[in-house]
Amino acid sequence: MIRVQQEDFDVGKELAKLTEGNQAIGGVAVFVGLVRDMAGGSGISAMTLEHYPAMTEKMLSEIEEEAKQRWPLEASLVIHRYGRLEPGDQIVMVAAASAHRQAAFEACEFLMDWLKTKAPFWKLEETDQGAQWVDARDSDDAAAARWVKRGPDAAE
Amino acid sequence: MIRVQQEDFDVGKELAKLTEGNQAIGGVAVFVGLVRDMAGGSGISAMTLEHYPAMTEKMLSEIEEEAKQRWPLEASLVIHRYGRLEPGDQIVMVAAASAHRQAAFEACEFLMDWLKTKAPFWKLEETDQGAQWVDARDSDDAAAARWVKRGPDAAE
Amino acid sequence: MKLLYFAWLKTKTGLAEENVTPPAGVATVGQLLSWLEGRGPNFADALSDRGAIRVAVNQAYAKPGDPIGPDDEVALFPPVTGG
Amino acid sequence: MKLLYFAWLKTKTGLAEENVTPPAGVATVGQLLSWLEGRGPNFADALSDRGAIRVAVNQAYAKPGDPIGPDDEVALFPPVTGG
Repeated sequence: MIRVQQEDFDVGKELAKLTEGNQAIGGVAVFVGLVRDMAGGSGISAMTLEHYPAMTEKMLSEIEEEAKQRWPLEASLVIHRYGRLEPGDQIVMVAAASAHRQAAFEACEFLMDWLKTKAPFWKLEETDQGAQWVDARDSDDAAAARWVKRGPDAAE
Repeated sequence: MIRVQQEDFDVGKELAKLTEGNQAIGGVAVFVGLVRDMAGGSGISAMTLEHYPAMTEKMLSEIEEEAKQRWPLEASLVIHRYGRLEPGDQIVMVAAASAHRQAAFEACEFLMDWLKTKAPFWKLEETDQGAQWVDARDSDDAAAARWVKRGPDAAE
Repeated sequence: MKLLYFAWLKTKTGLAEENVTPPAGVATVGQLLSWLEGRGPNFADALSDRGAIRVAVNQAYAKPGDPIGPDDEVALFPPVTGG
Repeated sequence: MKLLYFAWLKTKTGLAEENVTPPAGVATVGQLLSWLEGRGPNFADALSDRGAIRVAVNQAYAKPGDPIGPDDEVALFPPVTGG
């Protein structure tokens, strides 16, 4: 399931809903992203997440669908916020539930890596030096590239 | 932090406590293990987790300490239950918080892999064919072996 | 054709969205970017680093050679930084 | 010396814990297991598959050659299956 919203979310409640009644689930891997106070050394007082609504939902759904095809998932969830957020606020939550933990962990990492490089969100940080758009990180590209399939079965 | 307890736990509250007030945290990777209904094909009505109390806390603390030395963690948590559990019940929760997601994910997987092969817990499953002790899985040994350091700096 | 601009492409062009009718001969994503670049200093500046610009046609990532038409929604934005 | 048995080692030996005084010459983990094996059919059965038995001395994993003494707490158990 995919949700793009301005409001905060409750990780515990979301997980309970996700796994409720499905006793084939042996484990859930979860990642929660938070606003840090010190990207690049200049104090961050807040950030604004801009996004491209029509494309965001479409891309997140595609990424989730890809994860479901690659791993035997019993349930999955991506929640991403937009709008103004302050240090310590939750930005994103990704969860993948499977019979075994390896599939859950891998799918969760995959979802985060692809979300980071494909979902159309942009961070505008309010710093000591004024507002500035955050640059994409090479390490995120490298992390996403781990999951690109080669050869005739390639998904892209 | 380490906790071994009979009672259930609230993942959302535990995470909120873990990250509260620490704005250097950019992400938290979490794994929650649940009792599945179908290990090995025979229906499980319940299981009992036995453990070796004095050694459990000691081993879990050592594993957490090892994770802190290997990754730049801002916070970590391991909660493991013992006693009688039913399908769908939570067994274990592991969380690792760091500035960046890669460290959080790796540390969380490490904690689970080592816990699975080093922490003195044993599962007694109540199945259609009576109670039986669960056998250790080779795949768990393989997963744990990924993290064994070679050479003079080896931790073991 | 509807154009959308996000993040610093919005800041630099001064536009969030606009409707344009490019001349005949502007048939691909790459040709569209070249035409936009010639529309004035703001656009020349915004589009100068072609490697830093991502394009989506109808909400799907597109390459320079991909075709575009009058009914398409074309979005220009920098590499994404969510999550 | 205090001995603890867990999981199927407890079931097979019929004991959760006991205090023992092994004879002189039982100075290592391996020697202790061999001595225990000779204490009767339950122990012989429980200890027959040596590769399936883990030993902890004073709550730390131990190898067959590790020393043991009268004040030690020695636990015998199968490979762990928590998590």
